Amino acid sequence: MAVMNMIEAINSGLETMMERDDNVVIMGEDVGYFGGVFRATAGLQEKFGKTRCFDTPISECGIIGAAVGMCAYGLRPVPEIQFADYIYPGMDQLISEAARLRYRSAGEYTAPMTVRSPVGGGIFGGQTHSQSPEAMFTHVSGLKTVIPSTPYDAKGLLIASIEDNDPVLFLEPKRIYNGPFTGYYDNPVSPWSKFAESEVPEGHYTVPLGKAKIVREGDAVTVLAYGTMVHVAKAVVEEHGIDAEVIDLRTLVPVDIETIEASVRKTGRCLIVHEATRTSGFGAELSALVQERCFYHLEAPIERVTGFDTPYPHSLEWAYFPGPVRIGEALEKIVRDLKS
Amino acid sequence: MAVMNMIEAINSGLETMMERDDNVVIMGEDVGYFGGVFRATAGLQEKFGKTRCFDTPISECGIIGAAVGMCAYGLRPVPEIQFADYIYPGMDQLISEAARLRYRSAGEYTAPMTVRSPVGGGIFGGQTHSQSPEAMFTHVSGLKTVIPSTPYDAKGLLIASIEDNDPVLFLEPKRIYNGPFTGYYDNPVSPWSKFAESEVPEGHYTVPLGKAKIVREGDAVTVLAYGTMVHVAKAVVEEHGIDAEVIDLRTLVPVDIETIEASVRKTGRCLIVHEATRTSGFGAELSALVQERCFYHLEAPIERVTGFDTPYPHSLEWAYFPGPVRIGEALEKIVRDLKS
Amino acid sequence: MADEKPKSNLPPLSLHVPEPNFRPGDTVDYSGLEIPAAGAQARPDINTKPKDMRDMVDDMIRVLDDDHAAVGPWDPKLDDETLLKMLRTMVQVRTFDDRLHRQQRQGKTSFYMKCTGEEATSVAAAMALHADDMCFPSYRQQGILFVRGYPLTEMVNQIFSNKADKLKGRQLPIMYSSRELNFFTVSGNLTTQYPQAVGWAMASASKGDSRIAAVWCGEGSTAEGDFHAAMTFAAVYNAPVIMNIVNNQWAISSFSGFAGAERATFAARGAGYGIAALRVDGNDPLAVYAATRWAAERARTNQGPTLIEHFTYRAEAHSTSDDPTAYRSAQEREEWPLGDPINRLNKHLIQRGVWSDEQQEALDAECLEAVKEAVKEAAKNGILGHGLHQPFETMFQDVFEEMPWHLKEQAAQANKEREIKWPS
Amino acid sequence: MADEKPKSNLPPLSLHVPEPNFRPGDTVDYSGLEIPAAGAQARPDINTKPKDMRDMVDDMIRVLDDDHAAVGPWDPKLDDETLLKMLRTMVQVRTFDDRLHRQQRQGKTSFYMKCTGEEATSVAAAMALHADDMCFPSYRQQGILFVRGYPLTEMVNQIFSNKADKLKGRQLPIMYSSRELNFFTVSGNLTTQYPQAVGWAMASASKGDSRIAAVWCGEGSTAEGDFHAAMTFAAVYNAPVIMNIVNNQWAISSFSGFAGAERATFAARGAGYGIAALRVDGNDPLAVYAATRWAAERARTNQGPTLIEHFTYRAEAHSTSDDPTAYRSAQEREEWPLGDPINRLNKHLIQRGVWSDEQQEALDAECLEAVKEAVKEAAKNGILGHGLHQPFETMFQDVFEEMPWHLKEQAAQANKEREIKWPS
Ligand SMILES: Cc1ncc(C[n+]2csc(CCOP(=O)(O)OP(=O)(O)O)c2C)c(N)n1
Ligand SMILES: Cc1ncc(C[n+]2csc(CCOP(=O)(O)OP(=O)(O)O)c2C)c(N)n1
Ligand SMILES: [Mg+2]
Ligand SMILES: [Mg+2]
Repeated sequence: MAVMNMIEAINSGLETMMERDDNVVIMGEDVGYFGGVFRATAGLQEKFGKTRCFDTPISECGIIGAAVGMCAYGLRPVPEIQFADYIYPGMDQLISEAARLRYRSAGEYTAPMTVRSPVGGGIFGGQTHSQSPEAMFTHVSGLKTVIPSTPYDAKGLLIASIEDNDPVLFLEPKRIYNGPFTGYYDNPVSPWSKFAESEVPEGHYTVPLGKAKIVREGDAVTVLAYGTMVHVAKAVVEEHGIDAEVIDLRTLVPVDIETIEASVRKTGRCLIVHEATRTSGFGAELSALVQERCFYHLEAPIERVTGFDTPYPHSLEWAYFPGPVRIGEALEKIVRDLKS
Repeated sequence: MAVMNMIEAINSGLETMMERDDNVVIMGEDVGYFGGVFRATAGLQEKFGKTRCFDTPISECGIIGAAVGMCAYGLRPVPEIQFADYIYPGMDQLISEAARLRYRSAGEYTAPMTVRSPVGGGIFGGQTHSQSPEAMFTHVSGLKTVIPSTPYDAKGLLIASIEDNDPVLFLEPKRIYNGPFTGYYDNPVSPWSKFAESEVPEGHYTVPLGKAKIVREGDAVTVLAYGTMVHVAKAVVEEHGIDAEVIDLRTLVPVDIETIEASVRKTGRCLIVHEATRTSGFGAELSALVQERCFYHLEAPIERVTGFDTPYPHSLEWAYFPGPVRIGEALEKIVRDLKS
Repeated sequence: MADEKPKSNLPPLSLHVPEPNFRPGDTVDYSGLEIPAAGAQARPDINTKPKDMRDMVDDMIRVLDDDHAAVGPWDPKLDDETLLKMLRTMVQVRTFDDRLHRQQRQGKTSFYMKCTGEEATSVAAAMALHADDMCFPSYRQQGILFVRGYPLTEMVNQIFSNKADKLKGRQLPIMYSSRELNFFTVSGNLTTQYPQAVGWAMASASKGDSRIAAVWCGEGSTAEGDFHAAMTFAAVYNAPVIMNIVNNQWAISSFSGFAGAERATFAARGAGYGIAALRVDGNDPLAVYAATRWAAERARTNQGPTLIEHFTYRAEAHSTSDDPTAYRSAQEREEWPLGDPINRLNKHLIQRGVWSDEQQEALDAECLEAVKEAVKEAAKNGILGHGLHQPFETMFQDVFEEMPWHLKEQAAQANKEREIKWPS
Repeated sequence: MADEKPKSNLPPLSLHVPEPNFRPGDTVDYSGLEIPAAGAQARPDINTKPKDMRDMVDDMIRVLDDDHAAVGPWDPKLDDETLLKMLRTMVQVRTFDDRLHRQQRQGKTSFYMKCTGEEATSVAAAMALHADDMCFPSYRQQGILFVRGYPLTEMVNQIFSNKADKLKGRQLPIMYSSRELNFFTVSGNLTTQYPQAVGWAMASASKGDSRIAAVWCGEGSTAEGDFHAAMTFAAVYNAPVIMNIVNNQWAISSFSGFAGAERATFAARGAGYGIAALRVDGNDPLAVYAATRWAAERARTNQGPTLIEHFTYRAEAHSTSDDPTAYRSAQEREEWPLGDPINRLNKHLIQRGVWSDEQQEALDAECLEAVKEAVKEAAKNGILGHGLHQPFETMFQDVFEEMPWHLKEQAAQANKEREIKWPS
């Protein structure tokens, strides 16, 4: 065991896999000598050499496209897209190619790649360093989407993603790289080292894809969240003294429907929280699923607390962010709401 | 009035706007001399000249990117993407640029473009000529998404889209270009000329964006659909003799929430039908909205009938398509379902 | 400002929109087309720096002269056996195309695409590669499969999308895949295979392997961003890859001018990245072979990528969905000054004294028989839309390696629907 | 197969991964860098065909010689007044950059980006354009705004994202926009402006206008597909556009080799499309001016696009988020053989006898005063994160021209939250 923040955990996950499997290669803008703009790949080029961890041209299309070809050869590439906001030029290669390879070739060719990319706001990154585009990818058949919320999970899920034989989009909430941000942006952030989830095994372990984690048990309402919002939701729940069950989804596709269903059947209420824009966000899918499967157990409308349907504004980012006030209001409404 | 199929109506809409406004220009792969692979732009180059309607290089990025620049100049481009399946290489220009221009420049620059593209399956087009990617675009703030279901609406909505000062994605269900397909693929398709909706005014008129149409009034259940599925849903409703209210959304963003809410409050039941893959499809957003706003009026779970979460398979396309059996089953279930 | 002239004093600009030389009904005149004599092109040493061979992008490598002799430094000096195999393979391809096109017209499948007139660009190219070199084709390189011996019946099964189709009826006809033959799964999205081929080549190089990659796209497809990504990556990492541009003059209804042909050859793109680039008479199978061989040797000796423009002509429609008489002059094909690759090789072999008209006739008949036989065999496994398709469950397989819960639920739904439609 | 060698007999391939010449601590030696003498480049007539000037892509246009004199056919022969304006503008830019960078360090905003050492590539270029020519900048062409007289205070308001920011605090600092000054809104997504500029130029041409477009991107950004789209569209439609590549050697931590510089110049890309291309000493303001002028004349006379590579050096960090000492040698800047554009113009003016060290000192002081004043003024309108931001409603404006119901509801929610957080 070692104490790691999320970046260190990711770095350790990459290192572990590069050591175990010669076919694991890392590529992306500034990931080589420099070790990545968030330092996630620091030291890997030095340790494994330039053909295992290298910089690329600034072409997201080329990065994912080349990775598809590497998969066809037999490698297991882990490309980095510097910010999720910049994944769009690589979208066709990800959607039409990586995600479709196994299907269209009836299993002859596969794309066991893990595309890593930082998501989310709260760092005054403006509209092009703050986006959470995960919902789009959850609509793509053949693609898995994973978002960790702790160092322990980050490493375990990353290893599971790299070992997975299908393409995985691994989105890292950059706001919690250093510590579990709880939404109170005026307060100093406590580093991960102060939390148990920073205890990370040195070597190989996995956190399975498709399995959610109950972060906090409770009976009053089920809160579904992932990434940064797990911490914010948990903090608000505690602040409001509500006996909520907080579930960290960890994998969006395939989502852990069993855990969700069991919880909502128990609580009869459900709040969904995400940072992404509201309309057609992943919260919509969660809401639809819960409603379809737990309709007769629901005692109040399922609520969504989300980012607004605007670009992420630079100066008003805390007005945009679905923080404690927005979540708190919704929570109170749900638990107060009595079925008429 | 003239009798037009959907392609003719779209062609007429384009012609009308090109006549009224010199700034309207059409560009895309094969749209010039040839008039488009579906003939939607036939005759326009001959009539308006090569600088008003012209072929482009095969670069969806370039097409939408150049259109953004033309908007900055003051034109009102109507680019065509040959199939919606091929929009992904142009996604960054559409999402990060066209949709964000007004916001990021605080109104200094705008993108009054209408991106036309055929969507949907049912023509044995295989997985790359059949997709319905609309949901992704509904997640993008700053973009409107429109899908007509009749010749009359197609022309009226297209003119409204071109006149709109924001970017509009105008998706044309290619399966109903010639006639209103009802899902019974073994039956011959009746041409549009046999239906009243093929009566299309020659000149200028609009069907407003953001307004749904009640295609069939009813009290038993609200059916939300758009594009091809409007016709399929209506046929199934009639076949099953269910007193359903069928709503053609016409615009997905901004969606006509008033019409939806009023209907579901009346019927207490809701079925959502779309051809796109299920997970995170636009049906999820509709389900969430209806649930949030009509929870206390719902007498049965909202159901979604959709394409499956797989690529559109070539030979099994009718097993994939959300046809009469799938819709019929769901309809029967909803109207039978009694609140426990 | 140094000089701020009022706008009105300046001459008006005008937009140039390319227009092909000939439209339906026009008389075709190819005299403007520069076609150098066969044998006239120097063959640079394979160690030549791209910059030092820049002028080759405006030339055209040709081996077969007007008398059907193989001439000049690019003559690959192939033995009779190889040449006969080349001829036979090209005839197989053309026969197959004709016959399968007809099947589509008869309603046995939804779609077909021929490569008529362009057979050399895949057949001769593939023959110049090793069997274990990896090919990333577009939809018009069926020739590679013929070179590598893919069974005809399998091809027809795919085209009929039937229950024996190895791709489980999922793909549009002709979108083949064969891992066994190092033939990458064909995509409907243009040019995506370009950076993929470069990635494969990078992987091969980084593993110290000796296999190289080859990739094909049409001249129209070079406009996609993927092309640029591939060129950039190939240049940066010196990837062992041969990038073929099949310039068949047309992209559906758009002539090559809409991909930039009015200003530069497609081979010139390569020079822009410092990549070795050749321009070849694509209807001259020996030239195609020789150029591919040159590029392959270069790649195999760690000298990196080569771009090859094959100058050819799309003799028939884009696909079964298209009617070219609506946008181009029928004469274009008839008068195409570079002839037909099969004819030219036939004439060369006859001139060489190892082939005759009778033998050609026999070969044609034999190839037709083989295709007919394959069609008959495949039809036993079903034709599109007539029941003998893959089981419904297959629709949900291979989305992921393991089927997640939501696909299992959906598969159950699909089976239920089948039961309702066709109660067993 | 003609020859199917067993794999094992072939030599192993290897992957080339570029590596810059110098890393932190390394001694820098620029002797390998080819720098031609000033004045040695011929100036082709503006009617020259791109193919006939292909060799210019490997040359470098330089006007100011080692003695600070303007020499050769590219000397734009500018008058003193223009040169003094050029100097003053570049000093304004540098002073502004230094001062605003410091504001970021003091916590007054989130982010800043300098263009130190590259001032000529925007200032001299913009001066060679007409004021109504449309500019599509990347994030490092603040110089254009200075040339066109954008008020400093407005710039600082934008950087502070305050309540007077014309962009309503929505954009990251330095992502300016000014429709009035024909300066396109800066995007965070690299190279998207490239095809946009071409589209604008196409529109201008199709309207018979006389205005042309100019666009800038970094050398690293040329790898994006948008670059290729722009080049292709510009070539196809002969668009009146000047496409500038600011080759400042670095893209964050990646040297230009990762964009392909090991094999070809960036100007060479242009030749690949048959587009006129020039390569310019980007630290020589007169060369930048002259090249831009040449390209502008070409564009304005319907002779289409020109690509200009500005060979320069990013003297400082990529942005305030970056520390270049982690990946490159500090000596690189110190020894940059093409000097500094401000110094060089200063020396030229002194040599010319119209300028002195004292005047320079006065100018420096004056510029600093002006920036300080602007910062002070702007700070009155607020600094980032300290309350004086735009009203919450502005967050929901301009998503669409008219606010749809869902944004109205969300705006109400935002206002409610504000009331809860800060009860009025
Ligand atoms: C990304 C994408 N855009 C558009 C299309 C539609 N399309 C299919 S083939 C084709 C023309 C391709 O022409 P070319 O590259 O010259 O190849 P050829 O058909 O001549 O072999 C087009 C536009 C597509 N398949 N993919
Ligand atoms: C599409 C996209 N990918 C990645 C980035 C992240 N990024 C910002 S600046 C930069 C480097 C650009 O280098 P260059 O083009 O040389 O311009 P310079 O900064 O040197 O002026 C990168 C990779 C981005 N902004 N957009
Ligand atoms: Mg072609
Ligand atoms: Mg740079």
